[in-house]
Amino acid sequence: MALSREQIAQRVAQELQDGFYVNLGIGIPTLVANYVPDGMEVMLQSENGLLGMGQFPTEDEIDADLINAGKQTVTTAKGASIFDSAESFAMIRGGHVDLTVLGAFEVDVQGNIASYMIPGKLIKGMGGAMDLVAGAENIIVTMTHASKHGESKLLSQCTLPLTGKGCINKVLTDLAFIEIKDNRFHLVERAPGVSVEEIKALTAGELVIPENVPEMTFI
Amino acid sequence: MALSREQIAQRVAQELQDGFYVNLGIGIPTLVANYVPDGMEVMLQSENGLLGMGQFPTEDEIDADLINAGKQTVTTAKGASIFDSAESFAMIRGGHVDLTVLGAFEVDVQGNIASYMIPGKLIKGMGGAMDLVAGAENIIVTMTHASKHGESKLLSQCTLPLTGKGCINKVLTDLAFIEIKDNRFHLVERAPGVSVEEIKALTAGELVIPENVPEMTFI
Amino acid sequence: MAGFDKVVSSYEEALAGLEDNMTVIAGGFGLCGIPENLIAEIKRKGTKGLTVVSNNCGVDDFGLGVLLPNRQIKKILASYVGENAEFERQMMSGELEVILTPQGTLAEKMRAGGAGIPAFYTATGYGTPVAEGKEEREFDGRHYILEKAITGDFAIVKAWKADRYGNLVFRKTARNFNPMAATAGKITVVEVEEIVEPGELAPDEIHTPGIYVNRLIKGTFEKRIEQRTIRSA
Amino acid sequence: MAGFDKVVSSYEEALAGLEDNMTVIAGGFGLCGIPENLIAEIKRKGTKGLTVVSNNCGVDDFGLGVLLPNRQIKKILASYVGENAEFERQMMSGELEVILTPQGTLAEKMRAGGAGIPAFYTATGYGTPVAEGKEEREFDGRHYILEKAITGDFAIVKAWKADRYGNLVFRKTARNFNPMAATAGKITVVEVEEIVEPGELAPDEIHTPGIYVNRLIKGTFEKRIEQRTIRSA
Repeated sequence: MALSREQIAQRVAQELQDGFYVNLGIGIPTLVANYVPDGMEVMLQSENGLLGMGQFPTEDEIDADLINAGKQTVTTAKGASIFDSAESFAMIRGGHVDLTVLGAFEVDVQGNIASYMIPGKLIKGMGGAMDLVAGAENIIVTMTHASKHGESKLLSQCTLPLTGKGCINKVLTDLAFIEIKDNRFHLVERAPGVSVEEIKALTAGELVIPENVPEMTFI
Repeated sequence: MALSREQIAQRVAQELQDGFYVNLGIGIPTLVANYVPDGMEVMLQSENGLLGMGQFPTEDEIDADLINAGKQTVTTAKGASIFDSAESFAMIRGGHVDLTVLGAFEVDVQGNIASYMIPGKLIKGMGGAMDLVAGAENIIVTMTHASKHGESKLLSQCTLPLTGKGCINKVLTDLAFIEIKDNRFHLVERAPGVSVEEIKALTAGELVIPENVPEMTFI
Repeated sequence: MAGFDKVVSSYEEALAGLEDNMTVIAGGFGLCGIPENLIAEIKRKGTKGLTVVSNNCGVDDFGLGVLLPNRQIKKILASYVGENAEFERQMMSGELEVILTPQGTLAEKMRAGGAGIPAFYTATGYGTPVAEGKEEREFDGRHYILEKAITGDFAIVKAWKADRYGNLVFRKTARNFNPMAATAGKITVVEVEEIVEPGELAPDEIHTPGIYVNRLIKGTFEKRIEQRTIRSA
Repeated sequence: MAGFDKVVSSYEEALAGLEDNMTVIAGGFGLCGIPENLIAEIKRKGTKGLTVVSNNCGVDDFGLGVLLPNRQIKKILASYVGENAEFERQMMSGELEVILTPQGTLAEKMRAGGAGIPAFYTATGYGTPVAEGKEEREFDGRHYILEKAITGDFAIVKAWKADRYGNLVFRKTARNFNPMAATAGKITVVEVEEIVEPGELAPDEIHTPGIYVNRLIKGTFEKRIEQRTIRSA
């Protein structure tokens, strides 16, 4: 069965390592924070200028001067630091963030990503996404494998305006964990109960299928 | 008579304006701080990261962590701020300092300045001088008009390696106050008791002499 | 006003000299740390044809959004917009020119403008619509594009505390774009919650040195929250 | 060491992995704010062929100058050097390659290295020996040269206080090049006067976020003064 949003987040969380500085995009990526394995510490970077984002505030703690990149009120975690936007993106662009997780509309076999604009329909802007994909060496894209109409989002070539070129190598969808290299998708894991054939049918770009494709495991 | 070092500094101080942020180089420029007119406030920028440099410390106040760009122990003035070297030169390069005063070996009619290196003899480096001359719009160069051997330091073309190109328009020597424009020196004032002929004789680059060349006045 | 005292007594005085068709750089992220009273004064003043540089454009009735109904903004450079209907309408109809700029590039363009760096290379936006018309170049086998600095006729900034000399301290994530905006204005105007005497702010703790600040005014702030998100206590 | 605790217990551990022919970026201005014990450890270790990036090169018997007698430095990028005789001798004889770099350009090259900016334009050095071999370019009628970013295999940094997570606070003008150096090292090693627990430093007052810091050690410091200048009380 296809993974739920929570399960996608849970599987992404397995890629975390102790001591990682992580930037989580809006949507499913945000949920990853809920699944940090016990005994592991990660620190969340919010690109509006906060390293060490804490949980949401209580009614009493709420502070208009303390928000995250999604403009939600937040708190600071122990050992947090606050800085200006130039410093925040120096950190991101300079490759200091260990892992970036963000959503996308499309990815393709060249590692291109389209995530910020649907011409004539959604033109709100890229925010920090272009900086994040250009700066990070370790990015995981989370998205549904196909649209509601069954159209694959893993393409030979992105059709929407790009957010970044050749920068994505890991994609976690509701059906599969896929790596991108040598201009091809590589099937690494499948969602429990989802067959290789289903994944293949919904992957438009060239997909390399190894002999053994293990199911994802959740604790 | 030729101006003393103190008199040069005193004359430069007449160019100060209330509320000026000023960077003073090592040597004569440093002395300018002693002649800020009464009732006028200026703030000294030291390029190692201090805006609002105060006087030298007393024995008790001395602090190894608080020095100026000449590596001398200093104090902070009221309203001082401290920042890193990138910020300090952002300030300088970005043209935020109102007046820069620095010494030189040579200047020429094109506004070029040579102040940091005598090949084979003095190769200590430019420190912040190249940034200062490139960033400031208002620079006063202080120097003796000629060498001890009577060789002019105001040339048609600098002979030493340049610190900056086309960036100087005011020079205050022990003999004269000179402006540089249209590829010529322009005599603006002369030191008390110094004749226009003496100045002319010691100025190698083309010198424009107006009909009336007033003597400098000191209070 | 003498010496380094930057304090002015009215918002009118704070924005004196702001004229039609000028460029205004504004601090703030979403509605957090925006110079809300300075923006309101621009609305009151009715200045038109402005080019605005700001990460966002407020909401319908708050922040830079209030400048939209009277078409005071001609052009905006921002990373994320369209939190309000009027903005979208003006953008779609072409009345408002929108130059979408990646957030980090926008911050760096402001910093470069203040720091005398005319242009810099960045990998951000390479191979995307942002790269159109820009120089592309390889350094050590990676692709970059050339981005140019931004400066403004005015910069409008919100800080927390200042001393009379214009030394600024920001509070929490209300810092965001404000320090860079402060460096990039020919005339930088700052509104704050509290003004103290020079010497009261520790030199090591000042975020923006007063050299960047031309005018300073004390305001009162609504500080509207865009996404009020709480957990149960 | 688990999670974000960056504290190491010996200088040997602090510089583990530093090998011959690596590039080391060092904070400090003159003898102020230099990582004096980390430098001493490099001397003890005997690492050779180093490329050093630092505003100055210490004096004969203190700071980076102590690495000269055993010819541990092969090449140095600095803005102002030659405060010691051995330096001058090695430079004149060609044993030591010296790349004189304007102070502001040096600071910006370090910042760019840490910030993922591969290169930037600056007016500093245009038309001077510094411009030799570099691209020249006009923007809005002014001349600039292209300067490239610097990164190091190691960065050695001196801060005042840190928490165990590597968040740093600098003291007075001992800040200087240290914050930029901290961003530009593949491995950034910081020595401090005091280490506190995470949460003890106010988030708004941290000068360098811990994300840039890999190793942290508490040291004791001589803090030698280069120009002891006093006024009578």
